[in-house]
Amino acid sequence: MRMLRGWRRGLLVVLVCACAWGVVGIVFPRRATRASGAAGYVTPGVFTPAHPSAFAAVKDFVDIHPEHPVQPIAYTHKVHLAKGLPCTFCHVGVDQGPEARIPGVTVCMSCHQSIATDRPEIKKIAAYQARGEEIPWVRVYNYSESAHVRFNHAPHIRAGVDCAACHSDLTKQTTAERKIDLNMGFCINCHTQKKVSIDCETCHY
Amino acid sequence: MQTTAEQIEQDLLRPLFHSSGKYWIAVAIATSLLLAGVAAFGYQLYAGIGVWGLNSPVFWAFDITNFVFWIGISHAGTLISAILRLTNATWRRPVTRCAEAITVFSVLIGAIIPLCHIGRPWLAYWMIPYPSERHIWPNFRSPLAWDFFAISTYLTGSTTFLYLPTIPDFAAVRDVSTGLRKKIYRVLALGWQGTPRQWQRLEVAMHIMAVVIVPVAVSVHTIVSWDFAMTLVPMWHSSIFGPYFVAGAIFSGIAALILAMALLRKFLHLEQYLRPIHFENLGKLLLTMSLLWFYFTFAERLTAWYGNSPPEMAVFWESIRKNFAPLFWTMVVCNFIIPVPILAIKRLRTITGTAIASATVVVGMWLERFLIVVPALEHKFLPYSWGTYRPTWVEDTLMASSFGMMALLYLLFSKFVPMISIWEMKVGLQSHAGVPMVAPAEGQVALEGPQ
Amino acid sequence: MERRDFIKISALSGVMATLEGCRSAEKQLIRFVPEEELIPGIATIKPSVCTVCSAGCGLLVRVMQGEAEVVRHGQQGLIKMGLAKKLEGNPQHPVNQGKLCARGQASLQLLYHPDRITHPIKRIGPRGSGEFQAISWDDALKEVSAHLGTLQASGSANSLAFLSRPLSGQRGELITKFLKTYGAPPPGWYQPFDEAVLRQANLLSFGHAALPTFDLASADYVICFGADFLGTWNSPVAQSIGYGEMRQGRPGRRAKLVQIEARMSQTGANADEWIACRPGMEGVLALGIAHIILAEKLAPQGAGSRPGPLIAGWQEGLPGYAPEAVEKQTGVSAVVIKRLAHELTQSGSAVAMIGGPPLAHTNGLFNALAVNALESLVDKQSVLSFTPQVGDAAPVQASLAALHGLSAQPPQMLLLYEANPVFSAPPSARVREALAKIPYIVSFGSFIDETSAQADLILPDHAALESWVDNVAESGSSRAVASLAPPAVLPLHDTRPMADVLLGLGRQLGGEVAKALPWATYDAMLRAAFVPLRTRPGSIDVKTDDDFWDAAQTQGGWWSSTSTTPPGAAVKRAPLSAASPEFAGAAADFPFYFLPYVSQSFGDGSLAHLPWLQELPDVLTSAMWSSWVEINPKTGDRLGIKQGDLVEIASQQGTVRAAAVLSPGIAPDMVAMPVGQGHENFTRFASGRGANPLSILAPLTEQETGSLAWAATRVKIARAGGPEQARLVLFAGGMSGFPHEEQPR
Amino acid sequence: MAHKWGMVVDLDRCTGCEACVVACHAENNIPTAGEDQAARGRAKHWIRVERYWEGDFPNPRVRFQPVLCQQCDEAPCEPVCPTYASYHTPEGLNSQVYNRCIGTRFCANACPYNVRFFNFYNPEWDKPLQLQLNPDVSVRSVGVMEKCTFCVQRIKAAEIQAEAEKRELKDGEFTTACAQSCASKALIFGDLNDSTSEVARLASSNRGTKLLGELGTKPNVTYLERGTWEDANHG
Repeated sequence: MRMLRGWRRGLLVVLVCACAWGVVGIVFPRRATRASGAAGYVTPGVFTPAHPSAFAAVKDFVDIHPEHPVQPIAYTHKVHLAKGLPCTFCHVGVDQGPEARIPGVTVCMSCHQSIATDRPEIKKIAAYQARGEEIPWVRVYNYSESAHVRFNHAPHIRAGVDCAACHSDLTKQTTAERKIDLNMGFCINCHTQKKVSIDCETCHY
Repeated sequence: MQTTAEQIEQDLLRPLFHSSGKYWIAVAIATSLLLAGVAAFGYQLYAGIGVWGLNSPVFWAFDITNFVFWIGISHAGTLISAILRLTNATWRRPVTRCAEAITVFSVLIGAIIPLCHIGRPWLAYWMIPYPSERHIWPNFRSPLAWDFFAISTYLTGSTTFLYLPTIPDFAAVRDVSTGLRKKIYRVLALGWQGTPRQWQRLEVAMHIMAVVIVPVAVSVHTIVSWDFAMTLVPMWHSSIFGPYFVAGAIFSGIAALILAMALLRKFLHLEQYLRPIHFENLGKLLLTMSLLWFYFTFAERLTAWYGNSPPEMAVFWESIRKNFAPLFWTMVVCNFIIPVPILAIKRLRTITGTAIASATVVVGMWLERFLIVVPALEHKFLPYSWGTYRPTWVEDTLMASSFGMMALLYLLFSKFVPMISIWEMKVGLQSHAGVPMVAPAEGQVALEGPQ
Repeated sequence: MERRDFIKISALSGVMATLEGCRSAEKQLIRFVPEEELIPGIATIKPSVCTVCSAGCGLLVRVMQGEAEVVRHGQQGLIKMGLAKKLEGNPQHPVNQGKLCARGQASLQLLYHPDRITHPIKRIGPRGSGEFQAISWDDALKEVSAHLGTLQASGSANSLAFLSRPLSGQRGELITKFLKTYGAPPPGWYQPFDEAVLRQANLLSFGHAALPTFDLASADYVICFGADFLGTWNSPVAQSIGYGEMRQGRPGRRAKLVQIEARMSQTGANADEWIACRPGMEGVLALGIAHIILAEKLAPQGAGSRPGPLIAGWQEGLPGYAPEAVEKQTGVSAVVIKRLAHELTQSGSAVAMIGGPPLAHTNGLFNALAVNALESLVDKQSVLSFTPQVGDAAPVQASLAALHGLSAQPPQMLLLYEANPVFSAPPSARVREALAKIPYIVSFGSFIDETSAQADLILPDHAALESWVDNVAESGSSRAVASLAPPAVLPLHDTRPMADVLLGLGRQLGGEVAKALPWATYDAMLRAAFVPLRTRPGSIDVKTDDDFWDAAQTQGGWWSSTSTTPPGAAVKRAPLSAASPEFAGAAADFPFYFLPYVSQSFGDGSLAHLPWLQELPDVLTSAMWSSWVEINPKTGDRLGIKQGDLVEIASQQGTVRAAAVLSPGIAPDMVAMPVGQGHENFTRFASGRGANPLSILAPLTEQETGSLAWAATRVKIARAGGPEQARLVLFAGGMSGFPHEEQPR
Repeated sequence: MAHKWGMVVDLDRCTGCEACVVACHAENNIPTAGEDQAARGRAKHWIRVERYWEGDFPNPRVRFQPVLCQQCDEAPCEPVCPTYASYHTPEGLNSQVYNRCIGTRFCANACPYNVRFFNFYNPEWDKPLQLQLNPDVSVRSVGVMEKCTFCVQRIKAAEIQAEAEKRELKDGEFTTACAQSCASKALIFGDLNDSTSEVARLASSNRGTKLLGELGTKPNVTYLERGTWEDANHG
């Protein structure tokens, strides 16, 4: 058995060497450089290679998103909606095309030039505008890049789908919260109920 | 040669309790190979499968070659063992266990390779049919889905087939060991006491498994061949592929078995158990398969050549006369020219002789799979889109790693399970000694487990 | 180690926290308030004008909102802005009618090229070292205007030179005016493969010093001498549209295309009949055909009366061009010559055209006049015509003389715009040496190339899509065309349009210059030039100048509604008799004709830095990212050269090395190389890739026009290495296949 | 009536200019592989112009043949996919659902036309080249198969537009990027079910053939053979 210990040490050495070989292979891959070596834009999405870290990849893989992202401005949907503003006042384009505009300082200040100018949050917006900066809103709803979803708002709105069906009731929220998990089951469920196409290529292309 | 039940037990249990230095060297080498493969796979996962040599249009190469190769190797064990059991060939007794182990491990490797080769291995679970909110199922029309079911069935079946006759031996180990080891083997032995009722159940179960596993094994490799034959690719789209692959699989399987037996005999000192007669008999089987393989290859090539369809001929000449000719003719030499004389001439059909023949057959059969996969993909219909393939170090490493994994599993298996079925040897001993062989199932002869 | 790999390892070793940190750092880039209001996800289509070749096709730019990383007020940040996503042809534009070629579509990458010069830079290292440092626009402009002022004050205003590629439209006008009022000599226009010979021939034959326009849609028979009119020559999109029609656009009536050349071009590959003719003898062949037509009176009386007499012996029926004699000189059999003469005259409407290599011989003008004479003999329906012009200015013409001027008398100061003579001029022009003698060079280049690397100061121009663009079509349309477009997108970088910079400099200089160039910005100048077109019958019918100006911008220009070309000026000239082409290098020492040809992907080489074009497989060889030399397989066999081998091509002027491509479409006594690769210094995608065939050209010129005879060099070739040294990347057939893929059916 | 999208490739009109190739790259976010990867056979061209030489000097002939996904009705790539990533849409498109693709590459092997391309790496663009990316089209990620979609994003956009305007989508309202750029009109795209469409008329031309038609894949792309001057004018 004493012999064994020696051999086990040998085994350890071999294992270390093997790992080192693996690491060397990764550090100095025998793959020649791509078209360029300079800073490249790598598409976000998919598993590890595209993510900044393995952790981020796993989060994406298991579909974890922050439910209530912290926004730079404590905007309140509740108050604005209560005052009777329609969604499209700020979210321009949502009934015309795929995307909804996230309003910037210009939109905010078009009213708040004169309304509630003394509120601290409004002052913050004014300060952004003064610096020539846009409000760095944090995205609440989005699809993982690897889902390859080409969602288009306009047909949904034309079909009379209520905004709240996907974005939950914003009259009860300040900054938007991701209350509804927009996964494929959610979409399929509604599409099936409304008897619209559930062909893959309706959304994925 | 005085072989007694005690002697058998002592000889066959020895490897479980004593390990030589050589054993640990072997384990170390196998482990490092396996780990190198794991590292290479990790690298592939991070960088993308582009670190392999695959390209357009050669989308499969080493990966699928190795997959078919290992699935082919797996046909040694279970199939041979089952047939020999069913035909009650008594010489099979020392052979079955190591053959069945080869099956289980090579199917395992064969099942892992496709998981590594797909572009997004983390989504491999989509092959499993499970109800989900997405309302989508695997595509049951795809040969790959058939593969998934066939191989998982085969893996389960052959594991069971290996496990069942091992139960009495687990009990044997349980009874002679102490401490943790005893606890483990107690679990593995499933409460085996050697009662007539248990023997009867075991025999019935074995018989059922032996009957069931033969069609499963045949279907598995037929389905593997359908991965190719179901496409329109020239030289793939052939109805001969099913039997051709099954024959090839048994061929390479027997070769692998002979090699494994030769190594076991040498390193575990089982000269008394694995005797020349076993090699001689398996050698005859190998000879038959070599001739059969030649017949299939000849028939396949002849029909392609005689049919003279241009897309097929492009592939045909590529493998016979152009870039792949060296590999093709090496394959013919390895699978036919070398093994046939060795195995046909009785004087050469020794343990060394059959081992050499088997080694060339293993190499030759690997080449055969490579030559099925790559030249056809390189030369599909439109010549403008033809391509070439060279493997990279990642593929080399992964391939070496699959051999490392096989070796490691086998080495570890030999440490935990007697490589030759103790109880079957004892049965053999009794029948050899002239004691009328009475089936234990009838509960009249107590084949006692070691006390 | 690449950044990518670094990330991989870091992730592997579990340094996730750091990386999460890095990522949020990127997120923390400030965002600027958008400078334009766009609805996200909805495309707007804006007109523009293609500037990558002289055809001047009309573009439609698909603009969508996106987020770009920009620098504003010295700070880096993100901004939402309209981004050009795709270039399409403008369906209303008379030249390209909604279609666009590969090079035009790829020019989108000029806007987003990662190696664009993003702000003014000043040289700090030695010339050509490529070492520059950033400088502010104010400082840079101060420096330039100081230089200009000093030069003018010291009385050597004539020592300012401007070198540019030929610019049609107001940009050229602006430069010319600037120089004239400053007191400098007129701008030097330079680009390789100039069309001086053909313009001169057309002036003599037809009275128009311009490239011809072809109404191929009405042609029944096209005999083409060397012109790659479907690929790179003249107005390829317009000609391809006509070609499609003449092939299958008229049920029951399909035209025949006969291509005469020694190396099969893309056009030749489409021909119904491809005839190899000895290089430089195309004119003789044309006259051989004309001889039959005249002798057998196949053409109507009086045909060819104008261009014909420019050829000696025309009145006598071209006695020296009997088919048998022509066969000896051209290598084309007399039987074929006779048949062509009959086919040409029996077809409804035929056309003969010439372009490219036949003009690039010492006897280029003779070849052109000969083909023009044949053309006027067979072209009953005016397939060949000339595009009416908006103004009366002759097309801006590039010439080698511009470069000779630089080296003969180096100016004190040189302004450079979109010309890269260090790369594209033959070695005899000694451009590099000439530039070294110029004390101060300012470039308006967007990229560092071989020539702008010699500059002392670079004032980067906007990309075309960020600028006001205009163009006057020289050919390609039966109507007069003046294209115009406002910027399609806002500028991405801290660049300024050359035209505005020049106008600004003029203002600072004051005096005559400021008086001649009173406009604050280039669009004002454009407006002044465009508005007078309102009264002419054309595509815009409005009452006021403002409306006209708006309509021109939305339409992408103005085009006339009439298609009458004024008759050309009569230019007298003594008849020309046949001259044999001269070649540099004796046939014994240099056994092969050498043909550098305009590349399908890179044009004259100025587009070699676009990755889409680098990865575009050449249609005949399927080569990508490579330089190659085409050799006949028989020649290859004889010299032991195999597909993909490295071959050394030596002329009297020097040697280049390139991979061999064995091609059945080339005469055994000729080798050909595409132009475009071989850049020493031209962004990450083109630098150090392949070889430049222009660098071994002999200094022979066409005898009458002085234009470079770029097809008049002879070379010898030898195998210099195996495929591993040559690195030929083919899209077709992988590495093992011979180029003769034969189709299985 | 349901649409059935198809294409006609007129080999007599095709000049081999490859405008379609660049148009496709620009429209469909096809990454540039770079020299090294291209040399390894990983350049992606959803449409390519194949060139076949016939004969030798002095009488060589060239045959250009644009090859793109043939959108087969009996597509060999479809049944072999174990996850339904490659499947047939109700409109007869041979669709590739990127997010469902696990990357077995079986479809690419089964495709007789070699028009399927695999993402061996995650695509990369040197900044700011990524600003050109078409937001209407997915950027495919590593391990995913991709191929010509008949510009499905344009089909979808046109369908949504027609639906918004409450009318039928008609042939000719839109076309694919390749057909749009094709100067000689060698590529014609349209609705084969609309008997008045140009594509339907041309598809039934007597010059029409199917690429590798003998394989029974029933492509929705029809090739029109080259004509000859002699046949057209003297036959």
